Formats: sequence, structure tokens, C-alpha cells
Amino acid sequence: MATLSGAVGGLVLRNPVMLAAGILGTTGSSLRRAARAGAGCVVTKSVGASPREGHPGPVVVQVEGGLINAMGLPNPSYKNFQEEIDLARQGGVPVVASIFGDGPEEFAEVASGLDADCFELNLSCPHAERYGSEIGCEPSNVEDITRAVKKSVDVPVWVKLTPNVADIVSLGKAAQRGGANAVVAINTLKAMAIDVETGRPILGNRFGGLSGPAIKPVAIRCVFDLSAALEVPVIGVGGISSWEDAAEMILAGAQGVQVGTALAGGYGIFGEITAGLERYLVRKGLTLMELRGAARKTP
Amino acid sequence: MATLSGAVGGLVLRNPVMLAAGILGTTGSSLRRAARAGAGCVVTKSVGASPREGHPGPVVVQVEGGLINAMGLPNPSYKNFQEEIDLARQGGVPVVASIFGDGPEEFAEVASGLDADCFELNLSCPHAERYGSEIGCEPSNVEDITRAVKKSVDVPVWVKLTPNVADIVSLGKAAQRGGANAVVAINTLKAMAIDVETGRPILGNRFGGLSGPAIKPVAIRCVFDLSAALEVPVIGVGGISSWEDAAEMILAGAQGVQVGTALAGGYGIFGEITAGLERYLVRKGLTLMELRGAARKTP
Amino acid sequence: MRPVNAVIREVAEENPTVRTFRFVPSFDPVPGQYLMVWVRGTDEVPMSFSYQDGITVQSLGEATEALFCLGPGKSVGLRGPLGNGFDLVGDRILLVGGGVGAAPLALLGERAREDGLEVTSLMGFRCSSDLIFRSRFEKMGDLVITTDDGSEGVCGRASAGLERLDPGSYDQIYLCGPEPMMMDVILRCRGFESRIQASINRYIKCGMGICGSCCLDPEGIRVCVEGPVIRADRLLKSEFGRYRRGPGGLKEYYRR
Amino acid sequence: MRPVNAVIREVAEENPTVRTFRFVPSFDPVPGQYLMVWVRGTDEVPMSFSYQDGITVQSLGEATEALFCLGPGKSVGLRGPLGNGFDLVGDRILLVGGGVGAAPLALLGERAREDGLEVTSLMGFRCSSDLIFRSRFEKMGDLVITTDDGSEGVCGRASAGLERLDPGSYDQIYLCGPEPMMMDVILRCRGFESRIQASINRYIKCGMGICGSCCLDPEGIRVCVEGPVIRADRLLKSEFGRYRRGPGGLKEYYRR
Ligand SMILES: Cc1cc2nc3c(=O)[nH]c(=O)nc-3n(C[C@H](O)[C@H](O)[C@H](O)COP(=O)(O)OP(=O)(O)OC[C@H]3O[C@@H](n4cnc5c(N)ncnc54)[C@H](O)[C@@H]3O)c2cc1C
Ligand SMILES: Cc1cc2nc3c(=O)[nH]c(=O)nc-3n(C[C@H](O)[C@H](O)[C@H](O)COP(=O)(O)OP(=O)(O)OC[C@H]3O[C@@H](n4cnc5c(N)ncnc54)[C@H](O)[C@@H]3O)c2cc1C
Ligand SMILES: Cc1cc2nc3c(=O)[nH]c(=O)nc-3n(C[C@H](O)[C@H](O)[C@H](O)COP(=O)(O)O)c2cc1C
Ligand SMILES: Cc1cc2nc3c(=O)[nH]c(=O)nc-3n(C[C@H](O)[C@H](O)[C@H](O)COP(=O)(O)O)c2cc1C
Ligand code: FES
Ligand code: FES
Repeated sequence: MATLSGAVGGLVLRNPVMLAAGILGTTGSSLRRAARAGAGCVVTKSVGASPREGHPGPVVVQVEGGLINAMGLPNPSYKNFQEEIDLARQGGVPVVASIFGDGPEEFAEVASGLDADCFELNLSCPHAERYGSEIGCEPSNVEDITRAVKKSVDVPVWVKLTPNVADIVSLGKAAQRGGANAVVAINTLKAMAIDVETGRPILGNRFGGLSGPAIKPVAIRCVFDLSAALEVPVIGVGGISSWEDAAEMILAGAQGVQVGTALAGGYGIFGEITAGLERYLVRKGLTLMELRGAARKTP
Repeated sequence: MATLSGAVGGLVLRNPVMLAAGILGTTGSSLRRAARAGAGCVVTKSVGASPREGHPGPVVVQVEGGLINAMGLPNPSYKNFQEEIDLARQGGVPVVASIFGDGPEEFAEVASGLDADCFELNLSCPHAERYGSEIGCEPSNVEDITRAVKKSVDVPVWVKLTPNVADIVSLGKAAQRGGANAVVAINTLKAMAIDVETGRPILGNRFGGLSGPAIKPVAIRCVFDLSAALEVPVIGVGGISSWEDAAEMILAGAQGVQVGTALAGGYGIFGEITAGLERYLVRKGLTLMELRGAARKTP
Repeated sequence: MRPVNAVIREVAEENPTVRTFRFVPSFDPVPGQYLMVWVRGTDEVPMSFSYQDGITVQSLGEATEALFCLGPGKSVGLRGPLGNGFDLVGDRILLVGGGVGAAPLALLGERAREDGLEVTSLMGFRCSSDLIFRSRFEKMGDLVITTDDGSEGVCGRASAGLERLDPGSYDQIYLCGPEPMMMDVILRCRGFESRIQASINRYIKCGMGICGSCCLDPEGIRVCVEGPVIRADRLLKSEFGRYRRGPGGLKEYYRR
Repeated sequence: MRPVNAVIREVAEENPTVRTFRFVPSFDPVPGQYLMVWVRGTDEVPMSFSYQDGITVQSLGEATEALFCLGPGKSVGLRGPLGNGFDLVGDRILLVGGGVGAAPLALLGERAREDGLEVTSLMGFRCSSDLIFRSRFEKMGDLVITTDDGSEGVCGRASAGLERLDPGSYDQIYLCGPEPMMMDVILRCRGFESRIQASINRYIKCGMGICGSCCLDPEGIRVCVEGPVIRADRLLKSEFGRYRRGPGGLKEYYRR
């Protein structure tokens, strides 16, 4: 029996398949359910310094190969979120708090206000003013914010990067300099859909972020490049909806993977992916470690 | 009967639906065939200063919602290409020569060496060293190259932009400063696919560019942003495979659209899109001009 | 699937704050399923089918008010049918509705009659002028009406009307209405919760089971895809009746 | 579709430079269809089916040499079946092949026999040691062999063997081999070009009709999807026999 357990970005996980940020992550109970369904760890919805209701609807629109969302970071603020994390922890796997803010101070405030097993810094949401990729596309911001959060907590800190840049590797290096324990790539691609009957942008926020199978090839590329250039581990996310996708991401260099949009098919996805990965490793006679980044080693 | 004819980026076209660069554009005969099948104009394969055979295969790989290609700019060089343009012109629509080079001089050399109805500067191919997006992600390069080509030819010059940047609008503005008659957006997204059985990147060049329906929401977003910010027209390309897609792109602000990957379904696509657009305009009682950019005007 | 453009064919005023909108195209919903109704320029909100091609809406806030400004010929964007509808069980069923909650039950009752079931309805409203779908329910079988002010039928809440019936004698009971009313009915039917199906209301944003906005504590039931119809025995083990969450995830407790 | 991983089950040496590779899984090709064979680390090249599960390859350059280094148990990536295969027409058919061009014809002839057609084969090789698939063709019916050096059968090109037959008497003629040889045969059969189907060779890169590398002047026929089998009357109106294009699109003229 191949084992999927191991260290990922400073955590020890029973398997490297995680629930991605913002997916069924608003309540402790849905996070715990993901844990019980087999996730190696769970990442919460991104929480900030004050409550937000999010953008008006439609907040999602299905497109070929995926969907565009503009939730707008709805969250009850960190001040009302600890009980959700505590409940989520009953799932028996580490709970990663995804957090956002408008700069180093706010990020540090949110992180200090929460007790979680790890923090994931959302420097990449493409549809919330003053937050996410608006600040996260600048390496210096990424470095400063990472450093500020590292100083204020003593658990691992992951940095989630935006692919909406010419050079994601420079963002990864900035996170590394700031002391990140891992980088997470990718968040959604800036995107938009227009209703042909009325000429109206469909999302309430007009713009949103593209996720799902459509973006997997972009994510694979980012993970490949990042893992070649960084010393810290890379966690791959973007369009993973099968064990083959997870294997592809790990071959590209990911130490762990996150699943988002594919949860639309139900919580069973965690079991499917981990079972598939196990069978695959057994069939190939490989360890997870040997698989990781193998695509870089082929002649 | 709604008319689709009008000016697009300095050309007068019978309809705004064009064959995209690099798609069935190596020979005059396939270009002429696209023209005869109903394209409003045709863009050639990108040609450079010296012959290139392109990357080793696989040069394409199908992925969900599209495909990744790494052709590697195979072309016979401009010195052997005039006869193809001449043959293509028999199709009765303008022939746009897509060209590439490593800087202003080479671009100007190639442009001066060809007699075409318009030039499209490939500053955006994501998988050829020293060419395309490697230079095209810098606004100053875009401006200088545009200016150099404008000086050396007296037909319209379009600049094709890469979406693999944080801010495509700054590239569009650079093209505009350089004197571009239109910008074309988008070229493919940097992407990659790995073979799960062997751990090997599938493309001969490892990396490639993602095209097809998967990138349409990204293209729509780019065209929306560009057309809001620029005075020169924007030509939209990326994932268009139906009249609805073309209408969506025009609603986003495109003056014309180009069709690439959808040609895999055959040359009939031009007739389908133009017929669909005509029916749509009649049904809505709108002119093409009224449709253009309408998405920006909704409250 | 993108929102489908649906043209409003007809608007009927059911009572001063409730209107029915009939669309082209029509759908093929299981009663209890819902649509995400995109009132363009405003918001997208969930609405149960009250007809194959229609919804019945209470004007409450921004989106519903904007919808009320749309007349025949105007259009909305629709995603659906979404979610799990009611499951028709047995031969004799009871429908218990409150206010605009009558909407999905009217469609369910008509479907049940087509299938040959015996249908009894208990519908509660605030006052006689709030009544909706009276003739639809009357056509199905027995109808008991309650009003808070006694202006029609039994005086009191729908639960008061329950005393006139023998709820235990029905093969299945179907509920839709304000949460405290539904909770009240369920509590009065202890012992056969597993024969009660309720269409419940949670903040539905994505309608596809990923955003997490609609989840019920403590199991994490995704109301938008596993619901909105949920059996009362599961509801009794949940937050239902105690609190729900607002758009940002904050708990909002019901007053007892 | 991504390339499918195919394991080499068996390699047979047909002659010193030609080998047949049989794969798991098997496919369901129309004879004349081809595969894009990804020899990992080298290139992806088109190869016609010579069996349902096999290809027969002449070692020519980088990709084919790399393929020859792979034995049973090794794997390649396969895309296919691609393109338009041969169309079986009539009752009596003639197969005319040259060298490794015999490969798709062997599969075609066997299929024709299964369908009850009468099959005659004319196969040209450089010398007797180059012969491939002799017994496959013999089993189908009459076989005329030609060799350039006369070491076996008729001395001369395949077209020379044509004089031994009455090409006009066949319902359909199927061609595959070097382009000058195919052109020669077609020219000798003027008058019934429309009864000749030829599998032709162009630079195939994408195999899906978009890159433009395989297009035939002057119509712009996309050989990769509209071919590789094309009727001789269309070929006669094309560049076929005069030039083809190299990987960068440069014309390469045939010597006359
Ligand atoms: C499955 C389901 C079916 C429904 N069917 C009907 C129906 O048939 N007829 C009907 O009149 N109403 C129905 N509702 C309730 C309806 O969705 C809300 O009344 C409507 O969203 C109010 O929007 P607003 O902008 O007008 O009001 P707002 O001012 O935005 O909000 C008023 C109240 O409506 C509720 N609400 C707002 N947005 C949502 C949302 N996205 N999801 C859930 N609740 C929300 C909240 O409780 C809020 O406090 C249904 C709700 C659900 C979950
Ligand atoms: C539809 C089709 C079916 C074919 N079937 C067979 C077959 O059954 N058996 C067989 O041995 N050969 C077949 N070929 C030819 C085969 O594809 C080439 O021999 C092979 O690609 C040579 O590759 P290489 O790297 O070994 O040689 P290289 O050194 O790369 O090239 C040698 C020559 O092969 C040709 N060639 C190279 N690459 C390609 C390509 N991508 N497409 C077309 N021609 C190419 C060119 O003429 C080139 O000059 C077929 C070709 C086509 C188009
Ligand atoms: C509905 C939705 C909400 C999301 N919310 C967040 C969020 O709050 N924080 C964050 O960092 N990423 C968020 N994301 C991005 C995902 O975590 C993930 O990076 C992205 O969707 C790509 O993965 P996928 O293709 O598996 O969905 C969200 C994505 C979706 C679809
Ligand atoms: C096989 C292939 C070859 C291409 N070659 C070129 C090229 O030579 N020059 C160029 O500017 N763009 C090239 N492109 C990009 C297309 O012109 C277009 O920008 C892109 O594919 C997005 O459009 P689509 O989704 O309709 O294909 C190529 C795309 C493909 C798929
Ligand atoms: S509304 Fe998004 S998960 Fe239910
Ligand atoms: S090989 Fe690309 S079009 Fe035929």
C-alpha cells in the first residue's frame, strides 16, 4: 500500500489533497465535512478584518471548461470566525485559515486574531478592490506582507499567488524571501462573461476569476516554473478534478494539491483522488516523493 | 438585412470575422480557402526573417476546453512568402501578414520585405525564445517595434498583445503610442500539459500556449478593458467558436474578431458565425456599430 | 450553463405584495426545485417554481422590488431547475404552507393529484387579503385556511390549524413557509419527523454547492444542491429553527 | 484527446529497415487512417495503421530511429485514428503499393476480403530483401511483385507491373507509396482517375486541421483531416507529384 502521508509546507498531512480556499469554507461544519470526506487538510474561506457581504449576484457563471466567480470575499471577519475553525478541527486534519487584508498591518491583525494550524495569505483574489491580486501582483508587497504575518504567528504561512502577472516566479521568490513555508498557485484568472441577449456583463461585479479545468494547463505551467525556481514547496491548485489531474500537478512539482471547483461534483472527490493516486503509485512502484517534480527530470 | 461590412482597424471588410494568425495560414491556398469560405479577412502564419522548421512534436495537445500548441513559429521566412500572399489575395479579401522579429530592426526588415494589405505584429507568441511575448511583455518594446514598422510600411499596422501580463492595457497604450491602427487581443496563455504515464511534458517544446473556449472569458475581459482604455480599435480573439461567442466579443468592445482553434471544426465556421450575427442583428434591430462595446454602457 | 434568457409572458398580482411571473421558455422542474433569477442590474436570487413556467414572489427587498418593476415582454436570466425537490410518497398527503411558501406546494399538490394522490392543504396567512392560490388548493381537495387575525378561516398560525387535522394519518407531510412556523409544525409532529419534507430557506449564492453560503450546521448540508427540500428528522439535528446565516456567514438567531 | 499510452506488445522485423510494432490497446481504424505516434523525447510522426493494433515503420530519421530502439514492454503515446481512410467501392479492387506504402494496403485488402471483395495486389520494392507482407497479400488473391533490380518478380517499378494487369477492369484502385510512383500510376490510368484512391504523404504536425502544415495547393486541402486518402482526380488538380512542403512551409520540388 502506497502511502500518501507526509510533510506539506510545514504541516504533516495524511494525504496531500486539500480543500481549496473559498470552497465550502465559510462554516466549520462544511470544512469538517470535507475533512471527514478525506481531505488531507482544509483551507477556510478567506477572512478579513471586518465583515463583508460580498458582491451582488450573479456571483458565479458557468463557462466552457469551468466557471467564473466574483463572490467578493464575503466573510464574517476574523472576529467571528474562531468558532468555525474550532469546529472544523474536529475533522481531525489541520485547518488552514485563508486571510486577506489591505497591507502588512491588516494581514498581521487578522492572523494574530485567529488560532489556526497554518495561514494562507490570499494575495491573489482577482475581483476585490484593494485586496488580493491588486496588491499581490507586486513582489515587494508579497514579501512585506509575508514577513509581517510570519512575525505575528508561529505556525506555517503559505502564500497564494496570482497567475495574472508576466512572471509568477518573481512573486514566489518574494514570498520565499518573506519567509513563506510554501507558495500556493494558482488563484483564478481575470475573466468576464457577457450575456448575449442583453449585452450585460453577467456577474454582479462584472469581472471575476476563472477556475476549473479550463485553467489547469496554466496552473501546471506555473507550478512547474515555481517548483524549479524555489526552495520552498509549491502547492498546486487549478482545475484538479481527477486523480490524473492531481498526479499531473505533482509531476509538475507540487508537494500538495488543492481542489476547488470540482467540489461542485460533491465531497466524494477527495476519496476518488486519494484512492486513484494510491493505485497509481502502487502500479508504478513509486513513492509520492519520487513522483514530485518528475516532469522536470525527464530528458 | 443587417450589414456586417465596415471599417476594422484601417481596412474595409465585408464582415468582421477573420482567420486568426497561425491557423491554416502557411500557404496561399489555405488562406484563399478561408477567404472563399467567408472570412472578412485572413491573417497569415507569422513569418520572420529566416526560415524556421518549428519545434519537434507533439506540437499540439488537446486539453479540456481547448488545446495547447507549441508550433515554434515554423515559416519559410518573408523571402519565400510573397507568392503565398499573392495567391491568398485571390480570395478577394484583405490579407494581413503576421510577422515576428527580435526587435524593431528585424520587424521593419520583414515588413518592408512583404507586400500585404496590413501587418499584424506578433508580440505575443508565448513559446518561441527571443520572439513574441518574450519581448512583447514590455510596453517600451511594443511601442518601439510598432513605431519602426509604421515607419517602414504604408498600410495599417495591428499589434497582437499577450495576455500573460498583469496589465494588458499598458501594452495596448504602448501600441497606440507607437501608431498602431488596432490592437489584437489575445494570443495564447502560457500553459503546459504533462503525460501522467511517463511524467513527461507532452509538447516537444514542453511549454506552449493555451487556446480555444477555455480562454474566451480571459479574452473577453482583456477586450473589455482595452476597448475602454484605448482610442484605437480592438480586435478580439480567443475561443470564439460560435456566433454567440463573436457577439459576446463585440459586446465587450471588439471591432472585429478572429477565429483560430475553432477551425478544427472546418472552414464552415465563417459562414456559421456571419450568418448567426446577421440574424441576431436583425432580430435585435441593431447595427454592428450599436452592438460594439454595448456591455460597457449597461448600468 | 449560463443564465437562460426568459421573457416574462404574464404577471399576476396574487396579493398586494405577491406576484406570479410566468416565463417563456417553460421548464420541467420537480416541484420544490428552484431557479436562480437574475434580475439584471440588481442581483440573482433563488425562487421556487410555483408553475412549470413560473415563480411567485413576495416583494421584500432590492431584487424582488426590481423584479416587480418588470412587466410582460421584459426578461430575466434564469438558471435551473436547481436542487432537490419534493419526493412524492404514499397515497394521502398533507401540504402545510405559510405565506408565499404556498408557492411550491401548489405545484406539488397539482402534480400529486395528477398522480392520483389524495391531497389535503393547510395554508396560513396573516390576513384574508394575503391569501394566495386559494382556488388552486381548493381544486386539489380539502383546504384549511388560517389567518393570524382571524379574518378568514381558523384564527392563528398554520400550526393552529393542525389541531383540526390528524397529521399522523398522512403518509407524508410537505412544508414550506417561515422557518419558525415550519419548526413549530415539526415539533407538533414529533414521532413522525421522517415523514415530513420541508423546503427551507438559506442564503443561496452559487446554487451549485461550492461557495458554502447555504450550509447547515452541524453536518454541512449544502441546501442549494442537497436541498432545498430536506426531511424533518435531519432538520431537527441541525441549526434549523435556531439560526441561519447572513450573506457574509454571520449567524442570525431566530427569536424564540 | 491527449496521447493515449500504448505499450508495445511485439516488434516484428519485416525487412532490414522496416519493422512492425503491435500495441496494446488496439484501435478501430478504417484502413488508411493514421496515428500520430509520439516517440517520447524525440518527435511525433504520422504512421498509417497496418494492423488494427499496429504500424509498420521504415527507419528514416530521428523519430523512426528512436522508435526502433523501443522493444516490447516499452511505450509510446498515440493519437488516433485520424484522417479519412479508404472507401471500399465495388467488387473487384486493385491495390498498388510501393515499399512501406504496402502497410495500409495490407490492412485494406484484408478488410476487403472480409467484405467478400476480390483483391489483386501489385507491390513494388527495391529488391527481394525489401519485400514486406508477401504472405498477407498472397492470402488475399493475385499478387504481382516488382523489384527495381529484378531480384524478384517483374523487373522495374510498380508501374511497370501495371502492364501485366488491366487496371481499367477494376472497380477501384488503391495506391500508397512514394509520390513519383503514385503519380506515375495515376498518369498511366488517365480516364479513370476518379476510381483511384491514394494515401498521400504531407508534413503532418497537428493532425487536426488547424496548423496548415499539410495543405495541398491550390485548393488548400488539409491532408491531415480531409486525407490522407484523396481521389486521384483531385490530386491531378493539385501540387501532387510536383512538389511538397517541408516543415517550415518551403516548397520542395520533386525531380522529374
Ligand atoms: C430555495 C429557495 C426558494 C425560495 N422561493 C421563494 C419563492 O418562491 N418566493 C419568494 O417570494 N421567495 C422565495 N425565496 C426567498 C427569496 O429568495 C428572497 O425573498 C429574496 O432573495 C429576497 O431578495 P431581495 O433582494 O428582494 O431582498 P433583500 O433585501 O436582499 O433580502 C431580504 C431577505 O431575503 C433573504 N435573501 C436575500 N437574498 C437571498 C438569497 N440569495 N438567498 C436566500 N435568501 C435571500 C434574506 O433573508 C434577506 O434578509 C426562496 C428562497 C430560497 C432559498
Ligand atoms: C498519413 C501518413 C502516413 C504515413 N504512414 C507511414 C507508415 O505507415 N510507415 C512509415 O514508415 N512511414 C509512414 N509515413 C511517413 C512517416 O511519417 C515519416 O517517415 C516519418 O515522419 C519520418 O520521421 P523521422 O523523424 O524518422 O525522419 P526525419 O529525419 O524527421 O524526416 C525524414 C523524412 O520524413 C518525412 N517526415 C518527417 N516528419 C514528418 C511528418 N511529421 N509528417 C510527414 N512526413 C514527415 C519528411 O519527408 C522527411 O524529409 C506516413 C506519413 C504520413 C503523412
Ligand atoms: C466560488 C469560489 C470562491 C473562491 N474563494 C476564494 C477565496 O476566498 N480565497 C482564495 O484564496 N481563493 C478563492 N478561490 C480560488 C480557489 O481557491 C482556487 O484557487 C481556484 O478556484 C482554482 O482552483 P479550482 O480550479 O480547483 O477551482 C475561490 C474559487 C471559487 C470558484
Ligand atoms: C496551432 C496554432 C498556431 C498559432 N500560430 C500563431 C502565429 O503564428 N502567430 C500568432 O500571432 N498567433 C498564433 N496563434 C494564436 C492564435 O492566432 C490565437 O491568438 C489564439 O489561438 C487564440 O484564439 P483561438 O482560441 O480562437 O484559437 C496560434 C494558435 C494556434 C492554436
Ligand atoms: S449556495 Fe453556494 S454552496 Fe450552496
Ligand atoms: S497537419 Fe496541421 S493542418 Fe494538417
